[in-house]
Amino acid sequence: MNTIQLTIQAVTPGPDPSIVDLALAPAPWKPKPGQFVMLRPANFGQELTWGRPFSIYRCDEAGLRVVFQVIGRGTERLAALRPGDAVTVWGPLGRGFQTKPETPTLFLAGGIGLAAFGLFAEEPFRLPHAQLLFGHRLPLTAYPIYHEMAQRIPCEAMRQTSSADIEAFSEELSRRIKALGPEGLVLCCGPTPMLRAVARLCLEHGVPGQVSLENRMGCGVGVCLGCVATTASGERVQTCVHGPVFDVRALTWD
Amino acid sequence: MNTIQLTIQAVTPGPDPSIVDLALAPAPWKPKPGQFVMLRPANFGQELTWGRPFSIYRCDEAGLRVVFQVIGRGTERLAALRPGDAVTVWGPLGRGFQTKPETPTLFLAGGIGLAAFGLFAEEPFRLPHAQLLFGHRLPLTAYPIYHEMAQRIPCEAMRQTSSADIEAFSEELSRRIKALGPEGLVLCCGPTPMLRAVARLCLEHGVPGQVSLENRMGCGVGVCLGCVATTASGERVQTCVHGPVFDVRALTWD
Amino acid sequence: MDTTVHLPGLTLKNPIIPASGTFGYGLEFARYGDLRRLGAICVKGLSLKPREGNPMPRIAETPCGMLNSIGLQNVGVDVFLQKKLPFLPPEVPIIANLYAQSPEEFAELAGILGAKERIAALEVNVSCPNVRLGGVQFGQDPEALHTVTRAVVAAAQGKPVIVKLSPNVTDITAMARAAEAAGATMLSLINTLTGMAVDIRTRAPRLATGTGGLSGPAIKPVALRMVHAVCRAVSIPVIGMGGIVSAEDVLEFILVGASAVQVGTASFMRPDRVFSLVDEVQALAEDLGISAWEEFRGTLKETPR
Amino acid sequence: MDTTVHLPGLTLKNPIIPASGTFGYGLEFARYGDLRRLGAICVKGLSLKPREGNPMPRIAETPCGMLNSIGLQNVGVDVFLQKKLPFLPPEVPIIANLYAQSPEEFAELAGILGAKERIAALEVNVSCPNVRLGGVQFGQDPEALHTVTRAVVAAAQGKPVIVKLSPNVTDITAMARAAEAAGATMLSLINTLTGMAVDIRTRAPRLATGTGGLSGPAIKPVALRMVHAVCRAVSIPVIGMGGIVSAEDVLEFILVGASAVQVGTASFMRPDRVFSLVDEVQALAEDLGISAWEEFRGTLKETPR
Ligand SMILES: Cc1cc2nc3c(=O)[nH]c(=O)nc-3n(C[C@H](O)[C@H](O)[C@H](O)COP(=O)(O)OP(=O)(O)OC[C@H]3O[C@@H](n4cnc5c(N)ncnc54)[C@H](O)[C@@H]3O)c2cc1C
Ligand SMILES: Cc1cc2nc3c(=O)[nH]c(=O)nc-3n(C[C@H](O)[C@H](O)[C@H](O)COP(=O)(O)OP(=O)(O)OC[C@H]3O[C@@H](n4cnc5c(N)ncnc54)[C@H](O)[C@@H]3O)c2cc1C
Ligand SMILES: Cc1cc2nc3c(=O)[nH]c(=O)nc-3n(C[C@H](O)[C@H](O)[C@H](O)COP(=O)(O)O)c2cc1C
Ligand SMILES: Cc1cc2nc3c(=O)[nH]c(=O)nc-3n(C[C@H](O)[C@H](O)[C@H](O)COP(=O)(O)O)c2cc1C
Ligand code: FES
Ligand code: FES
Repeated sequence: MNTIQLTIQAVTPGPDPSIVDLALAPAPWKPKPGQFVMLRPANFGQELTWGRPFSIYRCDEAGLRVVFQVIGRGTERLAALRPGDAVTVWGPLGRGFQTKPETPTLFLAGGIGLAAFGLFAEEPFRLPHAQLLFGHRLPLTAYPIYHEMAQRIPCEAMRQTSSADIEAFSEELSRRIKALGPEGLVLCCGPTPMLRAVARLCLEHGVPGQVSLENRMGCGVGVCLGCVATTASGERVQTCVHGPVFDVRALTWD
Repeated sequence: MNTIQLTIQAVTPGPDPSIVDLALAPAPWKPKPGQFVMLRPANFGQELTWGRPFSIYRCDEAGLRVVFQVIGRGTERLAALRPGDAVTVWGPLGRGFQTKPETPTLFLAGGIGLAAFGLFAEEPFRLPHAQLLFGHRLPLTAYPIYHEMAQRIPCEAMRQTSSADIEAFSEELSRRIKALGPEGLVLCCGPTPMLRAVARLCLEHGVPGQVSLENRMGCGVGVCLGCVATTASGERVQTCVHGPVFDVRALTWD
Repeated sequence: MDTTVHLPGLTLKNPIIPASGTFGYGLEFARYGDLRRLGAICVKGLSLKPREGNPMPRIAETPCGMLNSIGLQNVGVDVFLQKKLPFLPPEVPIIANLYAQSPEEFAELAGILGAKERIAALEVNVSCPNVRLGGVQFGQDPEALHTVTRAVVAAAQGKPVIVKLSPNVTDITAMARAAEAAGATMLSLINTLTGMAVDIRTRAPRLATGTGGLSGPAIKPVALRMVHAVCRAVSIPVIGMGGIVSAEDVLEFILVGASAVQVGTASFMRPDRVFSLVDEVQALAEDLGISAWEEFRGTLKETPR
Repeated sequence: MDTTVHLPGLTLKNPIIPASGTFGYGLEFARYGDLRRLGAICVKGLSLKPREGNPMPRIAETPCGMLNSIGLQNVGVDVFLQKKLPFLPPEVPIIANLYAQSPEEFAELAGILGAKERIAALEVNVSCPNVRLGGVQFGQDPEALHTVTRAVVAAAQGKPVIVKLSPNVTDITAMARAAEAAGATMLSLINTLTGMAVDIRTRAPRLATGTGGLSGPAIKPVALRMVHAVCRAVSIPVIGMGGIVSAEDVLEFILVGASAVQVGTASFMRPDRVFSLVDEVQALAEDLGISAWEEFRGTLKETPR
């Protein structure tokens, strides 16, 4: 049903080999931007218990693509895959971003969180009034997908290598969100401190905002209760089914 | 020291893909026939606890070669290796066969046990008065090394697919061992029932014999005490260091 | 073969039951397989009132296993009965897993759930290590276990009562006998082993509660040993679990004496796992020439060969 | 950094000690590394008389671990003292691991070994699950443990006495306190968890004895939990073990409070593992900015962040 076996078509490490572009065979799905898949390659064996969640960067006749950063055991094994290898995939999972074509929309991407915006570069999800601001620590060339996306979405990038850069990026975020105003929409995917900062700015300036949480996940399907986020009303909800994208007003931020 | 890291040069499945020829980079060793190595490829991860023992089929400037049959989790992962992959190897381990050039020697190989005789096809271990009898269940073509060895050692093969075949093979073993007599030497490597039968025949007919035991092994270096064999005097000795080759008179056979 | 399992007051199409806490309220898996094909469904631990569970983080991956400290987050029995139970297919028996902090609360919960026709059996979780009160104490002391079991049995309106045992004890057979003596219809084991994981960089535990429950293939040897011992110590049926991920694993538990099995962490490895196991177990059993469970169950020899 | 570990009556160059039963008599590993580089060597369990151990098969591989039922096969204390001990390099402290079946036998063994200058400490194995008499009972009952510990301490000729605890108990801190009260100089834990593996085709256990001891990465979460709990329950030093295979693992045990560690099953994964760990642990500790163990040991925070 929704658990499928896909073979690897290509594993393409970027100029920085810690960023890997994984192309799998096509999946019979029509995912929305912000949705994700769980991947479990055969080489996890029994040693790695959980699949690993990744944003769907692309999903069409050419195949299913995810782009990931190698940070631990699971992503190391994913990076070691070769064409023809089998991966168990379930998805598309979670709720994606809620957008309207007429709304001026600001995509805020931090690091590999950029991949969550991939589908916005494709029909039918392209937004006429969208712009993307990308904060990154590795050189921009480390993210080939940035250049791919920049062909379809107006993109700007700011690199952070020092605390002064981080400061400057924060200020830029603040300036942009304020400028966008209550008629606009902010969508953010990146490291937790960035999500937090963006959420605060949205709330402060009354700008509608949605953030995609990257909580650690066990099952991806709402049952292990390992990925819960606390809502503004104090309830604990599963990020994998109620998110990963949440309205900034729906969550607590302390 | 004696634990080294070798890269895979080639993984060659035979006509029957369950028999795999594994070529590793050269090892700085001068092993003797009957000695073995423990292999631990990186893809065992932490899930498979032990390395796996294999007879040294060849060890020279061209590289270290082992030939194995896929029977379980470990050999499956070994068969999935690809050129360039890393394997941890320790060896050469155990005591090999004790031979003399002038002695008429009968090699008795059962199935993949054939690989234990590989080094006898090479200098300085070639024996002028040796013959090899190979009992096998898969078609002879499944064992490319048989044909390789047959170029340097007089070889004969008998296939067992029915109980009548097994009966015939037993009789042939009996006939040959008897014919060899007390001046000859029998060396045997194969499944346990075969070792047992050969040992009994050697003892019965007073023919010197040595068998290579394939006990399950944990460490390969004599410390886990998981591989012990019971000697004729009732002592329990580690097959990995006191064997794997034992004089048939040294063990109990009941 | 006929894969049916006959338990006292409970008949299963096959021995495969998703374990409590790893299958939600069942509905979550309707996308991943046909719920009607399962032997039964054991739902997430239910308490009288909704519980929000423990703080985050609550899960950590360990070699061939995982730790959890969910702390029995659940919607509470009322919401379960109104919003979950009615939507589960009538063809599959539902086992309610009960969590409470006193014998009285357990009895109240058992009364409510036992009265519902759709509930086929009650499983008493006396062994969850992730709650401060009750739980672990009941599961580690034969007398407390006896008291709780009696309370639940008395309140269960005749429904079969499965007592789920904790492995964190010196002698699990003593616990098993206590539950049997108190009238348990069946036993299930093992719940999770208490464990811990830490992060040397942050110098903090990986779970907010410090310790949590270990599950997955890592614990299978311990689970098999305990199921084997308990099956010899009592004469009521035993449902085995702990680290089952394959059809072989299922048959191992049946071989040592289990009548049925629960499959937990494997559902996190891939959500359709319990469904495919149903077929795989049948195929493997047939492959081994088994034509009825009773000719295989508990036939483990004393020693190899 | 200075990796030295100061224990009562025992100084280690570094915290890495190969665990008893996984490193033979030490000599077997001279081919695989420089024995003098180890913190200490803990030799295979010794008994007064040679023991032939249990029947075969005695080992079985399990997910991320293994079961063993060696049954304390050993050459006996006399052969050890004559044929093994003299050949171990004088630079490395030798810890003798003692196995006996009564307090009297333990005392006799402790007397013999304690009198030897080359023996730096005695480790009392009260927790081996693979022997019929003694062993497991001593390790599962605080009073019996107290008796054995006192007997060994009294006979040990002033040598440090390490009591090695079994994890197969409801409350390991009770055992730890009993050993401390009886005069143990240090504690070590954990020994193996009792487990089982079976073969559905032969319908037989995979070990001749049925059950055996589980070791390896699978048990690390349980070991960490117990070491953490014991370190808070007693004031004598604790040597941690159970599933250590990497430098990270070593630091995890030190973080929860262990003063040193033992490394067991990892030596089967590759025979040079303990030797490479010595360097890797130092490098990792320096990487984390640790300049002395005492500024890291036991500094685990209560909760994440
Ligand atoms: C909905 C969703 C979408 C995601 N999309 C992408 C994507 O498109 N590309 C991408 O590169 N990554 C993405 N991630 C993060 C990715 O899932 C993790 O990086 C990955 O699971 C780490 O696996 P690992 O085994 O390599 O690391 P582990 O060995 O499990 O962990 C290594 C380190 O990373 C931390 N860590 C582990 N998992 C996470 C996590 N989920 N979030 C933050 N830190 C974690 C651990 O605490 C540890 O310090 C996404 C996560 C979620 C929840
Ligand atoms: C000294 C020595 C030399 C060997 N040389 C060769 C060789 O050259 N080529 C070759 O193909 N094999 C050889 N073997 C056997 C080989 O080591 C095993 O087949 C291998 O370890 C099985 O690993 P596995 O993980 O695939 O099987 P597992 O999953 O561990 O086991 C699968 C099945 O095989 C059985 N089994 C496991 N290990 C052994 C064993 N050692 N002997 C017999 N049955 C076993 C198990 O009981 C189980 O039923 C040798 C063994 C020894 C001890
Ligand atoms: C995330 C999680 C939540 C669990 N919640 C419960 C629960 O609510 N009630 C219960 O009795 N057991 C609970 N368990 C224990 C499982 O039902 C099962 O006993 C244990 O996980 C061992 O089986 P496994 O190795 O197949 O997972 C939970 C286990 C996990 C992993
Ligand atoms: C094969 C084997 C033999 C063992 N023999 C002994 C022993 O003689 N005495 C003892 O105290 N512990 C013995 N142990 C237990 C180990 O010392 C150690 O406590 C346990 O294996 C856990 O550590 P690990 O996971 O690092 O192996 C043995 C363990 C194994 C695997
Ligand atoms: S990942 Fe399991 S509930 Fe969300
Ligand atoms: S394999 Fe460990 S002693 Fe022989």
